[in-house]
Amino acid sequence: MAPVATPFFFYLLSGTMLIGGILVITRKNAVHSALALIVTLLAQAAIYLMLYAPFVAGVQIILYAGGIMVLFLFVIMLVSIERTMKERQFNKQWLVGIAAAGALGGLFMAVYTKGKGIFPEHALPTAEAQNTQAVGSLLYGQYMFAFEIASLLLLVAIIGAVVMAKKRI
Amino acid sequence: MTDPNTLSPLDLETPEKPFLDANELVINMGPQHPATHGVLRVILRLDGEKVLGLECVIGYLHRGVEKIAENRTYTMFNPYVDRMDYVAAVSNGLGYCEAVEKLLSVEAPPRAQYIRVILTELNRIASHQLWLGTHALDIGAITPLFYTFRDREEILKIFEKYCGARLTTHAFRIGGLQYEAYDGFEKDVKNFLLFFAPKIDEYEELLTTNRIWLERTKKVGIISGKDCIALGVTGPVLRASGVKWDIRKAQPYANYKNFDFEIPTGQNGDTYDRYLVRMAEMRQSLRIIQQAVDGIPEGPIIAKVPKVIKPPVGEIYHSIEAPKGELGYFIVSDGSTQPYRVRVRPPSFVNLQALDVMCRGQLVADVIAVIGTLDIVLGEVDR
Amino acid sequence: MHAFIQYIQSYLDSNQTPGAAGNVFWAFIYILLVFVGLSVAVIAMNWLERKILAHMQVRLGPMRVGPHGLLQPIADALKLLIKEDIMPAEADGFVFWVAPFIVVLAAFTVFVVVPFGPTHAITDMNIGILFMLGVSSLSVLGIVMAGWASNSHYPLIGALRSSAQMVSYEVAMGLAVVSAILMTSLNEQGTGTLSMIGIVQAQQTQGMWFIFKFFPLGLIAFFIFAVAMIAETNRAPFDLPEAESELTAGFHTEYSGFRWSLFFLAEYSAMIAVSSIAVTLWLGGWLRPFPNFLTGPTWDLVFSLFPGFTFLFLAGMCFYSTARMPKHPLFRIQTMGLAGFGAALALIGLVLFHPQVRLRIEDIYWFCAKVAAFMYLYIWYRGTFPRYRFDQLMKVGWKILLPMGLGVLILTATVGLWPLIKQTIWHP
Amino acid sequence: MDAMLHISTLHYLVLGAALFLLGVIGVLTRRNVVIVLMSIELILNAVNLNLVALSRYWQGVYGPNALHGQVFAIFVITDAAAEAAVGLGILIAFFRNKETINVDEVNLLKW
Repeated sequence: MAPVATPFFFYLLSGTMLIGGILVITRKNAVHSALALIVTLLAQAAIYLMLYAPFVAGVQIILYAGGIMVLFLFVIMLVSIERTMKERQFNKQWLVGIAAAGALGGLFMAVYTKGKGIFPEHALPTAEAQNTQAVGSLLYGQYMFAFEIASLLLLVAIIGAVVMAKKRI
Repeated sequence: MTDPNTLSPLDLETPEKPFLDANELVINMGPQHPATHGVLRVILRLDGEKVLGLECVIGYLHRGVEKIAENRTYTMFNPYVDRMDYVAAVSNGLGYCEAVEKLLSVEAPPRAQYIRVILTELNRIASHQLWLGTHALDIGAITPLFYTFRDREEILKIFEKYCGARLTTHAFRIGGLQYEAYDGFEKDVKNFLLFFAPKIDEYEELLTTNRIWLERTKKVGIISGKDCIALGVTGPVLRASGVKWDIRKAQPYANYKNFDFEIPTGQNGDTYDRYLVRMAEMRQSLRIIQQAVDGIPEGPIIAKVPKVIKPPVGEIYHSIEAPKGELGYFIVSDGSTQPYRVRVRPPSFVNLQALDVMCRGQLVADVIAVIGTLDIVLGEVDR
Repeated sequence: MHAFIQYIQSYLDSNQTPGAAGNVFWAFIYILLVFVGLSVAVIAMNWLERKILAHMQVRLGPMRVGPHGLLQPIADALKLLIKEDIMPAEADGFVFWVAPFIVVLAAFTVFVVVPFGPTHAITDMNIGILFMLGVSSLSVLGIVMAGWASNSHYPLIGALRSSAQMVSYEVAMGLAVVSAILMTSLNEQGTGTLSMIGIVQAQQTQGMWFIFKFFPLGLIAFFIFAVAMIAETNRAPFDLPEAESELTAGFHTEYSGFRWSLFFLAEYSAMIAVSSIAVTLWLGGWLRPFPNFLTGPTWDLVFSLFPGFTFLFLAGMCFYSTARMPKHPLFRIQTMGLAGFGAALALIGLVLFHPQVRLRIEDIYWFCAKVAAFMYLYIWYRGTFPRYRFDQLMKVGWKILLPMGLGVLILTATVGLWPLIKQTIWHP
Repeated sequence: MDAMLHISTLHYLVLGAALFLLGVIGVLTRRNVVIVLMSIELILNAVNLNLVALSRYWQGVYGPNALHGQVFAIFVITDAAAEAAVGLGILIAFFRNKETINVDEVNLLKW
């Protein structure tokens, strides 16, 4: 399957992602932020598809957009946001924060302009038919131990979340 | 009841500290709500879905029935009682007529009493059918509603043939009956008995052993017999809590002592037991009707009652077992043609008191089930 | 021009889905067909649900608009479209506006990968089933937003219930799906597939619908999915989010008119979507019954005649009803309409007997017939069951379906690998 | 112009860096804990984008099965789920005690 209009979709999706990201950090209303983040995540899933990583894209949609964001929305509804919306949105050290981020951005720019030639282009395989199977054999083969540790992490997270959110233990 | 506008649901005592204090919900269920059976308003205080307490606000259907009675003659007031519990109008009429008869010291002739029993028991079945349909609908089962309405129609047809009205029948007169039973009345009733016995099985097939129905009704809205007596709760609700109290047996009226029937009782006092008790009551009503229709005596249908009813000075309290519980009439006569005071003890109103006790600590969905199981009629609560 | 026609024709000769062939024109046509088909199905479903439910409940259902109420859904749709669009004053305008569209988009997008036949799908994705589950789970977002944006208690409770319910049942649903996907890997290469078409083809090569595979494991997994999918679509007996007697209408209490109809549309297309997942995973998708027992040209012919006979049967029912219509002049137009409808159905049925059409339509017919059976089940449940309470619903999801799903998954893996396990244990 | 029309690995890396910066700004400047957590999700997503893009790059070098970056991205998503669950749990506990969700009011080690 030949890719269709790659640059167009890349710029469309990255534009969506960046606008979404800006909205996430600027909106007063947390629900609007969450909405913007969902758009960003979905655009990113599409970018994964462009990178021939359909399984990661699927996981992104199911876990991020369908799971984590629902959790976020749930919590936003539980805590009342009316009061928070009327208050100051940015903390006192926002100037320092932006300066630090700007410095980091400058560093990135320097690195990327200097290291532009470090990724020579290769003829990229376009086959994605076996992507899921390949990811699966890596996950359950080479990365078996990491996979088990991830499941342990999730177990710890479940217990932690329950302990934190429970009234009395 | 205090002024509803000054009523704060937050005044209710809190059983325990809620999960998220700031997000404790106060919900107004009703007066426009599909499951409050009319215009009952319930102020719910919720912790998530758990009910911390509730307060009933009533009076949205108040028509001043008792006050109207003071400005009408005894005969003129008779149709008004039908409008209280409009799904069991015959029972209301029976209670009123018997109370006035007691005041007048007359007794309806046996034939009238037999026909009264038949009609009252038919009406009890109709009332329970309506209860079953709406109760099941509240819990989510749509279909029983239509089945019960289909079968209730047969009862209403008999009423219509007998007195011309289907709902607010005004079937009885003080001293007996106004109309002789029409030709074929007995046949119609017998046909109904044959028709209806298998229908109860049909309802039970849909619900009694249904897993979801069991989960929704068992251990929901439990009330103990002691609490019932303390709150004055009567009728099937009381009997489901294990108290064998039925005025038809305890203080027999209208010839009920001549009929052989049982008082179905439950043990747990939960919604499921109340369901079973009412289903059993329908079967018992069928038994009573069978005996009554087999033994209708010949004779007059109305006792000798003067044209203008002027009871002697005095007061009387007479209660009957309406489908929903004890329906009592307290009538004070000053010797004139109009009662000095009529006070109705409506079963729905008294039973509604138990709602708070039954709902504490349950979930929102259970409130619906409990309102349904109490079988209240707002016309009777507010009068 | 000629090149364009060739471009169009080149697809007809190929044996691929338009997505796989990269043919934008046919992909567009397929999308249009699926969209129109889905809308028609939702309208038909609306009418059928009301009629079937009515007949279960000893009543007639819609009878006035058109013969036997056939035009009722259209009348309803018109009414909803021209109804005033009310937005609560304190609602969050943008979120309130966008929520129904998210739900509808999520419900419609999943049909991109639904395989109506080996080539009759818009596209075939490598991650087909993952995509379907993922995108259909996005509708939760729309529901939560709708409930929150209405700024009212009943919708909020409805939305919270709904999101908790859908997220919980997705877990059990996913486990059931995984156990079906494990079954696809029982071939020489030992690699399974997530592609919807691949799953059906695996059932074809293994000669068995997955519902009967490793009996009763496939059946249990199917049962778990069948329960979870009812909960996912918020239908009776799991319709708590919209429990009418408790929460008036749940998350869409404040919606009216066109926006409400979007939720309605989304609900029914989601029902069709999850049913198609179930059909694809366990009931052999587009495969006709007994593809391996009743083989040979005779049986092929017999089964390919089914679509035509179905339509002729429906037409016959229409004619029977026409004959039973009242003979009063007032009913003349209705009688003629019903007869015309029957004639149209009969015409379609006759067209479906044409060999060219017959062979192309057969896969779609069997797929739709299986989905239709699920739709009937949905209606049947609604007519039979009371509603679960919220905590009971959660109990069913987490304490019954989830352990069952895990158990089935482990057992399926064990049974599937049994030859290997036996080899390692007894013949090391 | 040619660089604009040909999408190379570097394009994805720059996009990832931009998202990362947005996330950093969000974390450093916002008061609302929910939005801070969302910004952390943005950062994790930027990382994921880099991982997947570089995985694509190495596919060109080592063949189509060099998917280690994608596998790592899946681990990161898992981690994000765990982080969101615990973070929001802490948020709920915090909100229950202080009735605020502003991060600069979390200035006590115990209460």
